[in-house]
Amino acid sequence: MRQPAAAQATSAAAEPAPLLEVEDLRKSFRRGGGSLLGRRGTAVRAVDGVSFTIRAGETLGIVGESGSGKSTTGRLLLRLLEPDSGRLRFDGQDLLIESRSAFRHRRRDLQMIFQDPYASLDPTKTIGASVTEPLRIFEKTTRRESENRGSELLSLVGLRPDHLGRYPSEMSGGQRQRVAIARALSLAPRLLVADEAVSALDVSTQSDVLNLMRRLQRELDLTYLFISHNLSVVRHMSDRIAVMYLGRIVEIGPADQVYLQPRHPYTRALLSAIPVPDPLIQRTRPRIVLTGDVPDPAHPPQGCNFVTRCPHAVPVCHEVDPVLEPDGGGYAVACHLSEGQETPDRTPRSSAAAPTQTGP
Amino acid sequence: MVTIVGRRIIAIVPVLLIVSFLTFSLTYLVPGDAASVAAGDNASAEQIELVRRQLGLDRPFLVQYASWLWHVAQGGLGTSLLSSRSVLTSLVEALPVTLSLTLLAMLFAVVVGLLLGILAGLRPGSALDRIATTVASLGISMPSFWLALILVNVVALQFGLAPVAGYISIAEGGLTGWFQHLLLPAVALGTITAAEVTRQTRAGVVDVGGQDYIRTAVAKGMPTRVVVVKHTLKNAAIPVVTVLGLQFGALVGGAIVIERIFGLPGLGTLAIDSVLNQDFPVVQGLVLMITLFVLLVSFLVDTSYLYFNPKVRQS
Amino acid sequence: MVVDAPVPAASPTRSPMRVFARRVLRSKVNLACLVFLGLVVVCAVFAPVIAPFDPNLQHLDSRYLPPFRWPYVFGTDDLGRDVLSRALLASRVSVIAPLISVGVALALGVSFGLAAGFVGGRVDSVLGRLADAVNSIPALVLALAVIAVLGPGLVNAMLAVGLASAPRLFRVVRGATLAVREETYIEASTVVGCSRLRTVAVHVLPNIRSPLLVQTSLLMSFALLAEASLSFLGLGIQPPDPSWGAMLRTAFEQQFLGPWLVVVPGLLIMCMVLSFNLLGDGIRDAIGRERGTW
Amino acid sequence: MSSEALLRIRDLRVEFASDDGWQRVVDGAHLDVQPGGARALVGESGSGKTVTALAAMGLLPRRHSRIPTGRIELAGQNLLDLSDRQLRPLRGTELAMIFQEPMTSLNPAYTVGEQIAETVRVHTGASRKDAWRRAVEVLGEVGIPAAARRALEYPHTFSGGMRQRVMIAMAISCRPKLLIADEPTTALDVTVQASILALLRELQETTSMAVLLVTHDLGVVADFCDDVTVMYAGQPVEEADTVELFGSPRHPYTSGLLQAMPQAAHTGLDLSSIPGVVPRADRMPPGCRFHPRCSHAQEGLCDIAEPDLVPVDGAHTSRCLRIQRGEIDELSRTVDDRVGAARADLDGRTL
Repeated sequence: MRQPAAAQATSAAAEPAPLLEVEDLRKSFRRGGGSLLGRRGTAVRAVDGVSFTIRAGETLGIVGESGSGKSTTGRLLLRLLEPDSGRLRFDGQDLLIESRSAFRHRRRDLQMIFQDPYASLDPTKTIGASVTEPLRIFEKTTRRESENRGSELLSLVGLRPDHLGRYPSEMSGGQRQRVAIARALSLAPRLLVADEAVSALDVSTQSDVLNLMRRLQRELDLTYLFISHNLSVVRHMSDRIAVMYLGRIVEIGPADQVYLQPRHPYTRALLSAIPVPDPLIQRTRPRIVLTGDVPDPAHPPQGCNFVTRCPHAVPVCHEVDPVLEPDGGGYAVACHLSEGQETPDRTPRSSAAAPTQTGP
Repeated sequence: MVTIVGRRIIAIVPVLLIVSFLTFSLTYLVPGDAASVAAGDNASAEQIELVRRQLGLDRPFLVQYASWLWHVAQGGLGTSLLSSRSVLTSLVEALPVTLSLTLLAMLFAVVVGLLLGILAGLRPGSALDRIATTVASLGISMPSFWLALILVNVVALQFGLAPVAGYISIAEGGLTGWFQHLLLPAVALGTITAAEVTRQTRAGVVDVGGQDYIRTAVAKGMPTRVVVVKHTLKNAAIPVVTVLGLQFGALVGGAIVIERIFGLPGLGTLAIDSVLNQDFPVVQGLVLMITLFVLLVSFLVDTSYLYFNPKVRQS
Repeated sequence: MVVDAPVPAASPTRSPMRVFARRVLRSKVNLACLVFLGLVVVCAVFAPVIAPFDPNLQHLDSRYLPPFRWPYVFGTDDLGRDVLSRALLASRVSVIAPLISVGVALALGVSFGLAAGFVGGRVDSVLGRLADAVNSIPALVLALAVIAVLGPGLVNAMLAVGLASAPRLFRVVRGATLAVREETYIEASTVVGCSRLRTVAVHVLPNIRSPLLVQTSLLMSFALLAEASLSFLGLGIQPPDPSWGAMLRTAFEQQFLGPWLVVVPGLLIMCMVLSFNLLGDGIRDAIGRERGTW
Repeated sequence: MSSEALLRIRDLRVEFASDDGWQRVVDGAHLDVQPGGARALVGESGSGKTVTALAAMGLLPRRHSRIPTGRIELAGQNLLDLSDRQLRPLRGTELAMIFQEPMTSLNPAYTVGEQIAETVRVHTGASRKDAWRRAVEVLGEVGIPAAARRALEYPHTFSGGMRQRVMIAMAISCRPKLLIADEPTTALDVTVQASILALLRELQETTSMAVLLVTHDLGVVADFCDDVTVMYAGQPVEEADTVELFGSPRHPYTSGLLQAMPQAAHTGLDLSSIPGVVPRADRMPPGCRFHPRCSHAQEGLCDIAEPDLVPVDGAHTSRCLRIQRGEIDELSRTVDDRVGAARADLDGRTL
């Protein structure tokens, strides 16, 4: 479990090379199913040219609503789905040239935690069997060894060794999610993809699991890709945030910048839509209510994907698809208006970046 | 909508092809030799060889299949090895008997099953529900030919309320004569299906009753009648119709035994005779014809989904 | 305010299978069915010991005896054979025949069903069409066709019935596999490095065992009915060996002289079929409640 | 006075049948909804909030549930005294309800227009034509574009947000005085949630309809509601005006919930959490039901005595003995209150 940490320590000394590089990743699904007669459904572009990098030890958050392609992106990274095109480089090595079966050894480095802790554990297996299954597959551990390692893993995530013999149905949602984390950590992975890892939990339990994940990241030098629809949670966990809409990243950058000075109108709408749990603030803040629903991804609009719901849309938005433009400082936004006049993104940074100075 | 129906019809074709292929291949699994059976018991080797060539049995397998299929498609099912009659003629003669029997049984099953099932499903756990469920459990476990024997014994032999056996077509005996002769067989045959329909209807009604949209209907103040008749039954019908489609095959199978008991000259009687005598052209013809009817019924069932389920209609 | 229920101590670990078994056994109906089926198996094993007479021995001086004439408890048939002894021996057929059919159906249905459900795509559509085709031939008709080729006999008949009921099992297994495949724990098993084969064997199969059990029980009843029908038609078991279906054939042929002969074998068939059916329902209910727990 | 309340629930108990006998899932629910007001019923899963709402509509499954005691008064009339036949005309006209799952709450076999028109016909006796016209009209009111055309379509062609709008249209078609909304936005995306809440707010203003909003999301409460009732383990534990409750929570559970929410800028810090889980209905701890998870619990007091819901500060009520005795002064609401203020300041400028 400690071995990869050492490897990372050396690379962290120099300017860290990205642990994971994703380049122009694409995936479409066919909808309306083909039949023997060869009919083809319409193509739905679930992930439509996504690029980003994750540095070792950092957390990249991906936020988006349903249909944004955030979960598909996570699955593509682990090759639970095969990408149509694009490049995936992990620690400098191309992941996509490997055959699917050869990719199996990558599972040691790349692990995942799923949304629903009620569904991600096999109900017919004991907690111990679930947690140590990776060890038995990759290290052919003996039963006794597995048991010891299982206890270690459980205590690592704050559970007791006597939970080993329990079944998932006997545990609470929070406990199950801890088990899922323990299983993901059993092979000492370097990158952990957390797909809506706390969405199914109650608020009081959710914070527990988030705290655990942060502690483990510090202790084990983990790198996270943290996927969620909940911007507050993503913000809490992430160093950088990517905002996805209809299969694309529309804005990506340091968490503070995306959260406090969003430039894309969608990000702003998203931020505005999250109610702040304080009536005095919530009721006085101006809000942007978007009209309409997310368009059908099988028939995305002409021009900018967001044009149908964008309150600021100008003629060019209906014509030209904006590209994600990096500003050189690790920040990028895909909007024609991002440098324009009508969006007040030039608020003085000083006051925004120092919120704690304005006391009551 | 037309395209959906069209697509369903087209989907039948590969299934029919597979069935025809299976049926045709059957004869090749025979330990004996079709040619020697056809030539008769005392035929010499030359005679058998002659028959073989006449029947085209010396050609490659696929060629034989293709030519057989070509004939079948034109209605040429060959001639019976035993009676030398046209297979098609025998089948067409026997078909009305079996169809009358199965359709009457189906009617009986639908009427009884729907009634019991709806009554039981609307009040799960009530006395009526428990009675209906018990009756259905018994009905589903009762061998139809045993029920037939009992009916013959009691209704026909003891009380003389119905003819013991035989068949009279509508042309011969009018509607009453036809109905009298088919009543007992149809009840015996339809009981299992009636029980199955009861269970399925009950389950469907109970299941739909627990759906969110029924709660919505109650929440917006709909009277019970509207909730039941309008919101529940149409949705509960889908699994029931499915069961009816599946049950048709079972009815045809059951008819074989029932026909034997009541001496009805239908497909079943024909089937048993030809099986015992290894009369393959007839067996093949039977399998094909029965399968065709089963597929036809399941096509009708599929089509009825279009009425019950708008999702299917618009996809 | 007082809490009515006392706070129980933390319950000991219960495996889902044990919980499930307890649920099934909690119902008196299920228990009764299991007891009856157990009894039939005991009779089948010890038939020669229990039977008061040689089942094939003809007492030509005491033919057509109605029930309850000592020493022939259930009476005698047209050849003066003891009905009780024949019924006891016939229970062997009632145990073995469904096992043959269901064995065949399980072997075909489970393997193809798992393959179709888990692999999907072309494999699924080809197997699906094949199942559709076999399924559109009524089971008894298919059995007749196979018997036409292989000749009458119990084993042939039951192989045919097994073949004919395989599509039903195939559909159930395929459907259950499709449902389980969508579960996150299957995806999770891939993530932790399970090969496809391991995933199917370790994670899919145990999770479809409940619907499989239900179908197996229901198929047993179907196979028993089919055996009875075929033997009744003279295409299954061959005389003089008894099966309950074959005994009904005798009853049918002698319905004027010995109308009571129809009672015993028919009741036995019905009870056994009923047991399998009720057991299947009982298991299904137990699963239902298993899902509903919180 | 509370006698003016449109909906008054007093000491409501609800029990569900289980393998081990009757289990009390709601134990003394208590709340008021003022005419035209918006009351939130907040709690985590298992708190009994949805059951309380269903009881108010008379929608509890009859065979598996019972109400041993309690009153549910609508404009002074106890709904629990009414037969189903008497209750029916009130549903849809006096009180209406929308549900969490818009995907399954509409009948798949009928067009949405038909389902709304049916409601109008049954309650007003309107002709088919008039009822249809009204259906199209309310569909327009709830912001469904091309309402006349969409009324002819089946539910499966609508997205989740649009279906919830249809549900709202159906609920308001006969102008009810009270709308019970059970987690109406939980299954929806945040941007869609925002637009649904905006719609509800607008309808409330134009029709002066009262709303009982059942939710687990304190953000939604802050956004939408005038008053809040917090439920825990089948009991209301705190009740207050929204601003008051968020400003100075008077029950450790409420303050725990508030603190557990990830907040704007304290990214570097651990979130506070409430240890343990909600107890099951058949394993309620003695004393205060929250004491095993409470950081303020006092041995010898909270694990023995059962607190009542009593006023602690004007109309602000709390079910906490230590608060009632004045032993705890301030419960913090967030890690750093200034963060929120800063955020408001910021929002004012950027958005």
